[in-house]
Amino acid sequence: MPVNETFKPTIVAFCCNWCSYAGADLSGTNRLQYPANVKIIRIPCSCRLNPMFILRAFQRGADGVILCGCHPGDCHYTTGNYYARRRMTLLFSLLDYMGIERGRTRVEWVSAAEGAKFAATMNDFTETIIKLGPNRRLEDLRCKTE
Amino acid sequence: MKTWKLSELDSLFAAIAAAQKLYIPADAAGQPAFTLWTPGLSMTKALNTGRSAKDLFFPQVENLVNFKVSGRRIQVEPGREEVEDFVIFGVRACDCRSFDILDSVFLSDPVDTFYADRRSHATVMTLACSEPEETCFCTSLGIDPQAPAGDVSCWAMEDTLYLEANTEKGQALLSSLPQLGQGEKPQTDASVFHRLPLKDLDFSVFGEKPLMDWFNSPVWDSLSQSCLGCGSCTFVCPTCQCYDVEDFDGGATIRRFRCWDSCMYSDFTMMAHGTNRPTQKERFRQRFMHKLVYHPNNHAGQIGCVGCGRCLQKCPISMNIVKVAKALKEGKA
Amino acid sequence: MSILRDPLIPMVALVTDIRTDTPDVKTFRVVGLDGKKPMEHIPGQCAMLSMPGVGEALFSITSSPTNADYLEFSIKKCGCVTNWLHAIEPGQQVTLRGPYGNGFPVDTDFVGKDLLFIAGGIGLAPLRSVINYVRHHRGRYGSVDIVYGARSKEDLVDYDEILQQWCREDGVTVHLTIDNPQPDWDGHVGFVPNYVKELAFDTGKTVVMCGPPVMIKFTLAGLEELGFRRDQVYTTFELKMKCALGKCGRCNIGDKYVCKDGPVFRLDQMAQLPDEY
Amino acid sequence: MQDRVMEKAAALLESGVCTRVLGWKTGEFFYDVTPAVFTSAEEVRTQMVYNPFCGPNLSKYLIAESRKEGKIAVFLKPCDTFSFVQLQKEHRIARDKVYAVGVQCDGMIDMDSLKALGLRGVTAAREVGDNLIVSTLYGEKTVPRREALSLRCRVCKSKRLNDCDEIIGEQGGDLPSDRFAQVEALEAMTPEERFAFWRSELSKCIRCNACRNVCPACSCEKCVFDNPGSGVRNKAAADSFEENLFHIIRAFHVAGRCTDCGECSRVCPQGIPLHLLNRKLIKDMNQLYGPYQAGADFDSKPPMLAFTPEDPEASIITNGRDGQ
Amino acid sequence: MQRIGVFVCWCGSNIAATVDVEKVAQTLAQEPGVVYSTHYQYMCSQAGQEMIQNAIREHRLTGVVICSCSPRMHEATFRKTVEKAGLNPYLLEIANIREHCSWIHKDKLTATEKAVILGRAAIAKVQLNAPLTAGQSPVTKRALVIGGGIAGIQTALDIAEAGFPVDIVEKKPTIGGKMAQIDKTFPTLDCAACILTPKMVDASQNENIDIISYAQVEKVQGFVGSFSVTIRKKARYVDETKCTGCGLCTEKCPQKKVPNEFNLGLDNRRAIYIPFAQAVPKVAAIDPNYCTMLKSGKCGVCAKVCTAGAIDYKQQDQLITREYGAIVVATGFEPIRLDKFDEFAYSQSPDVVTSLEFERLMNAAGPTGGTLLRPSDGSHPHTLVFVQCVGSRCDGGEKGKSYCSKICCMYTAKHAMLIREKYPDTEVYVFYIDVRTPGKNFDEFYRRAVEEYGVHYIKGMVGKVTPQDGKLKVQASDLLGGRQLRIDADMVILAAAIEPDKTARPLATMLTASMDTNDFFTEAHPKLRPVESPTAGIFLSGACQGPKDIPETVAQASAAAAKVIGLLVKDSLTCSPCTAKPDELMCNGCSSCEKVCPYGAITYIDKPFRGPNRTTLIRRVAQVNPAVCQGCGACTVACPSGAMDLQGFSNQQIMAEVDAICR
Repeated sequence: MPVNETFKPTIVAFCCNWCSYAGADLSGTNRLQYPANVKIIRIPCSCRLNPMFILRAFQRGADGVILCGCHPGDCHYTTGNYYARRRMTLLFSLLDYMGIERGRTRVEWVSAAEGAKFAATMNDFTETIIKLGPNRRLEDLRCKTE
Repeated sequence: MKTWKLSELDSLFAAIAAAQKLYIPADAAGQPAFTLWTPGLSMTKALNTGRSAKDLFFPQVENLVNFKVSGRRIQVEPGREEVEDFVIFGVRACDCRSFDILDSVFLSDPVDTFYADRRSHATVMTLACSEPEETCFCTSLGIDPQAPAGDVSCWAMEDTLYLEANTEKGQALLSSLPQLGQGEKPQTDASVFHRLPLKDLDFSVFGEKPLMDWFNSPVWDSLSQSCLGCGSCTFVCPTCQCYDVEDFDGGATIRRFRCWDSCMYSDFTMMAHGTNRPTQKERFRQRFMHKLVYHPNNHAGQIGCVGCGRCLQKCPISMNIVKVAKALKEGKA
Repeated sequence: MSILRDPLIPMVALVTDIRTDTPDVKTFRVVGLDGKKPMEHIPGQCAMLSMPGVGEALFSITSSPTNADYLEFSIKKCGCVTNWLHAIEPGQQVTLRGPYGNGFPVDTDFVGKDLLFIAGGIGLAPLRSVINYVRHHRGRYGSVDIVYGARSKEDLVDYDEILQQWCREDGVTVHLTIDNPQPDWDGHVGFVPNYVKELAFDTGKTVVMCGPPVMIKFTLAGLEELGFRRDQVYTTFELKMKCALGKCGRCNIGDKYVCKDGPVFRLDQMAQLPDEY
Repeated sequence: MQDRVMEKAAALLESGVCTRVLGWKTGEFFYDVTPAVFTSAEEVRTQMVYNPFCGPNLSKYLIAESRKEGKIAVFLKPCDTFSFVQLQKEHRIARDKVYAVGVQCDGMIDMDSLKALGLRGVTAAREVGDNLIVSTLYGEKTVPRREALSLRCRVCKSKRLNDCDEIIGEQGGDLPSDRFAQVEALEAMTPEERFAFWRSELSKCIRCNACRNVCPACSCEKCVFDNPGSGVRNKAAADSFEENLFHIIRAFHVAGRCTDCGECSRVCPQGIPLHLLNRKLIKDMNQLYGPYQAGADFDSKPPMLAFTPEDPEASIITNGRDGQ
Repeated sequence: MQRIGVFVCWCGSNIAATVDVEKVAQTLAQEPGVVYSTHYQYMCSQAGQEMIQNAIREHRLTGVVICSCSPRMHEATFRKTVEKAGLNPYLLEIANIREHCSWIHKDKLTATEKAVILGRAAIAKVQLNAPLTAGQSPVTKRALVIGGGIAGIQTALDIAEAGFPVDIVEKKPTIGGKMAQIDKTFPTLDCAACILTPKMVDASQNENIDIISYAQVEKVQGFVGSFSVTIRKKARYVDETKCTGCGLCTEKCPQKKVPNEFNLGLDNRRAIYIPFAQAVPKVAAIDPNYCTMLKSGKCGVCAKVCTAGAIDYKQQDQLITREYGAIVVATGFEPIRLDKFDEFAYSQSPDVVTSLEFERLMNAAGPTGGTLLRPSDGSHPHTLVFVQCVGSRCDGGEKGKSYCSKICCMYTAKHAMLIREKYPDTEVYVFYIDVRTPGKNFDEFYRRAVEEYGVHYIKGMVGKVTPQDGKLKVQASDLLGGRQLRIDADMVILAAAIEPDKTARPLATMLTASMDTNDFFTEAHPKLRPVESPTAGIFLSGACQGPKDIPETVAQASAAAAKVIGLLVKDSLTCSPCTAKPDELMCNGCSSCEKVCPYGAITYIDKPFRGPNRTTLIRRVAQVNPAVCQGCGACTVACPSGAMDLQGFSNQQIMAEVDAICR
């Protein structure tokens, strides 16, 4: 798919409250830039992310969805991100199986200290999504703004 | 009678499709369905489609109207799809009869303009049956599968398709096809229809007793006991016409659409304070009472079934109108 | 705009006033965008109110057809749409379509009859339209008795109108009752069915009844004890409805569609129908 | 087998071991059997049937039936017993109210398979050796029994009868099965091909909910798709997105709980191979988190409710597996 | 309909420089439900807060959205602000337009657009916020310590010193644990008993401490602040209140052939016994497996000799139920069984011993009176071989444990040193994989063993030990020397891996405290909350959490005590109201949620529900204890029916945010 110069993807980043949201705060504190396309939704833990939320985002017009949580072993709730990891792995695999582009979803572990990683991750993810182009395979035409 | 070579059916389709959209029963992902004809698409070998022909007049989902809301203001905007003239080819006699039943609901006052629109734009070309399935029982409902109604009736016999217009619309269609030939249709052979296992079903009994007698029949408990409460019978049924109206808030626009609904579903009559049909028995009974008793009561004895046999083939637990009708008649399941 | 013409497609209307009747009942005054009454109706008929995105629901029109200025709906908070309605403020637009249903036979069967209205709780809402219609055309009907009960004084819908207007009108007798005694109540205490029996009405009256199913059931038994026949009793009832046009199948009971063939039924007709309401 | 099942059903009722028997009832034809509850030996003798068309998995009925008074006997095929155990694991069946009779099985015959062989107007069928002699309105045909088998039976994973009070026939074991072959074939396609495949399949869906309502794993008191509060409720797919959504969420909700009984695909009136979604997840879970068979035992923890710190990262999917 | 107020903060120029705050306020004013929208320099200032409070009162706001810095910064501040104005603090949402917007974007147009979207998402969420009330749960001011080893004793002493009553439950007849069996301690080589027994006495004499010995936890109910624990106090057939601990009975008992567990079976004790001289409580106990009286009703010698009349053959197990605010797990460790290590001939020769057995053989109070003698023939051993890592650091973990048992290197150095000091005529070999000596003065200690005491440390594995002709033929490889060694040893001492006590697993189940795959208790956070279990109110002390030496154990024990004291000083606990909540009408009772809950906050009850046609259905439904739930949300996704939702982060709220962002 040709890279569309004017394509401004919508990217939803679900961030766990304890590590990744704080990591995102830190990248703000350090004035590390990443595209404004990325909008963060705070959830208590990566294990709060229901696959339905990801599908919902695609339905409503998101072009990419990323989940950020504490590194394995560092979960504030000890085990949440382990469950999240299994759930996301299977969901992504199922989406891939159904022919949805692999790059549209991602999981990244970002600690509260990794402001730079957060920004870098968002930059990279946005780039990937721009390369993939608009989400067509999981869109809902009724949600398109005319 | 007009004729066309069966081996050149494709060019007949092309000729029809040149002027308007044409739907034919074709295999889509292994499932026979009325499909928009495009060059190369050929007829299914199956007797009939999995979903009935009602879809073309009463689609599963249909947008009604759109709204835009800003603050406390509401703006109503058109949301219905424009309908163009179209032709359905290959409708069997049973499905064709179902249009009469649907008409009696949708075209009665107040007219459902969405349905009416599609009906008026459609030309129905039926196709006579010669190789029924064992589940066919349209003959029990007074339908002659070898003499289907519709705007144009067709017979595929030997190597020829015979076409006969029954209505002005049909006439207009046939006269728009100057390529058609002329010929005499040979006698049809009805012998296989006399061998159908369900040919002797008796639906006349349902008019002979008061509604409440049927309603209170002891058979409902055991008939309904294994019903899954799914909607497969409803949705493949050519005469089921219940629908739901819902809103979808897509952000900028709120779309009000209607979609098929099933009286078999537990939430069909669910209200804030409960439902008047709390168990599957009541919901099951409603569906069959409606087809066998309520609808005929309101429509000059016309049974709400056309004997297409789809529910016999599709029900996950093999419960169907034939079993129900027989059990009701005998008073035991 | 012909593409917008279908009975399923509503018009936009404006809520101009909201009155709090009881802790869970509010009465909404609705006019068209031109400020005029949006439609004419027969007492007992209903209309579909909706908020796009929230849902659509059928409500009986509680104002009388004789009101030339607006429609009124008394609505109890019990579900999605009603919760939304209870949260709005005047000035809100809603959508409206209707009127639907048969309505009461105010210009035929009721004419010249002594009328007995029996209502419980929010059941007064559909009757209010008839009562005010009858009051407006007072000469065409005989005596009017109104038995109305609710859980408590606070739950009596339209209490002000009842006190200020109905109770003061000649030829109209109002019998109010509440379920349990309370300090500021010196009227009758007890359930409607018992009260009806106590009042021992003359059996020549035509009865119009609306209320919760238990009330209907026991009142009917009481009336039959008094010697009333079922064909003297009318009621109106409510089921889940979607289209209100007799097509979507939801309110189908026996061979009737409540939205189209009802919501008003004479009880002898109802006896022919399955008990699925 | 037919006789032994019927005798057993009658005997269980007569001896008072149970008050009800869940089995199958005869229909109009030989093949349209309906699950039914029998309360007397007399009913069993006159109405009950057990034949190679008794495909429906009766386990799910036990959720409701085991809440009723008295004990119910049920006839379960090996694949059904996996659902039976899984439902118990989820506390959905009161085991003490059930008398489970396992019935060994040689594979069930399916009308869809017969029709796929080009048979039309089928009025009767009888098993003769390895063949099936089928009578139709258009004459008699002989087909190999193997080809008439239901698709799921051709890749039968186990003949083990789990947690039965009694067994008719021999106890069996797990079978080598190439049930993942189709999944692998799909995996080998390009994403575009897979997308096209699932679009053409799922666009057939009429949202009749037969797959959901028959599924023993879909035993929710209220499905999220029926619950206005869930935010995803919908009745019909108004957009291709919703066609995908329903099946993705359903596959996900039964992940780790699906025993691969194949009922979803059996009942789909539109012939959608729904089991391929569930099987994909089963295959993934087996590969990523170790072998697991839902309903095979009472103790193992479903993979979606467990973890190990060493689990692979989701990036093995997003970065592509096997260098794809 | 909601009446929402939007407050956009400039944060001086932090936000206002890159975000057009006025435009944000104006745009958000158009959102459904917004009745008031404004902006101000510093919302968190006194004046800013008053502005919010006034607006809440004036405009009867039912929800507040503040577009400002990260909620991690000022959410708590603003919650208090709105609460003071009479609004429930949970009807507030913060849109992070500083850290997530103004600070990372340079272009004002872009940043403003994004700020509007973030504001919209917060508005969409607050539309669905419900007022939440933080619950309070009372705290029972009493602690339970499970395990009476050095960890349990230290924890109990510290808690008791702070003035709170504390019970120690010990499964053995005496407290003291493993440390009581140890001879000397590294790296100081002071006598273990000399430092332990005073603490045992302190514990027994502290009026805040109740030692329940010879007892086990039977049942645990409740949650943090109010546990109810049932303890089974096993019958010891001796009345604790009467026994003086004179020990006469233990001398007179005719049943002399009972393996003495205190000495690890290296000698025998009587059927009535006091485990060791300094036992606390110093009360005899009758071993019902060996007592002739209890087995056949014939004997009764002890009763006859007991002047205090303490013997009671009819004594029964006793169940004690007590309430506690906190529970400390101090169940310690035990060496692994060595039956899978046949190559070391442990079961074949009595001269192959474990290190703990060796402690007893070296101990003055041990079976040999402190003289090192070979168990087989009582002779003096000359050549001793120590084998390290027996069952520790095993690959795959099938035969032994994958982890390092941590203490073996040091105690082996200690043993080697002690032998060489006492018996300079011996040769001592230590076979090791690595020598690990992190710890204060540890490496110095080890080096002394090598350098001063001449212990032969050989990097390599012992392949086989074969008893032959009264000797133990040790075949080993010397990895550094690159040769095979054969040593004729008199004794072989195996540094057996340590593992959690066998009682830990069932206890963890009772406590719903999580464990790792090795059955060590999991800590709430590996770095930041090392002495707490993820299950609120459960604390970890000592080796039950992982292998530890004595100083580490004591440090953790005191840390656990400090945590307990911190909990017990509170009269009640405030629970976060953002907890999971099941919709019982939809719950299937399938237990999926329970399985993923790290806190054991979910239980099930059978509850009657109204079925169709006036029937009643009993259904199993989940219950969440809000005092225990920490609000992670794992259960909400595990729940297939969607019955479980998280207050404050509900499905609908998150989806509303998604919708607003993607709009």
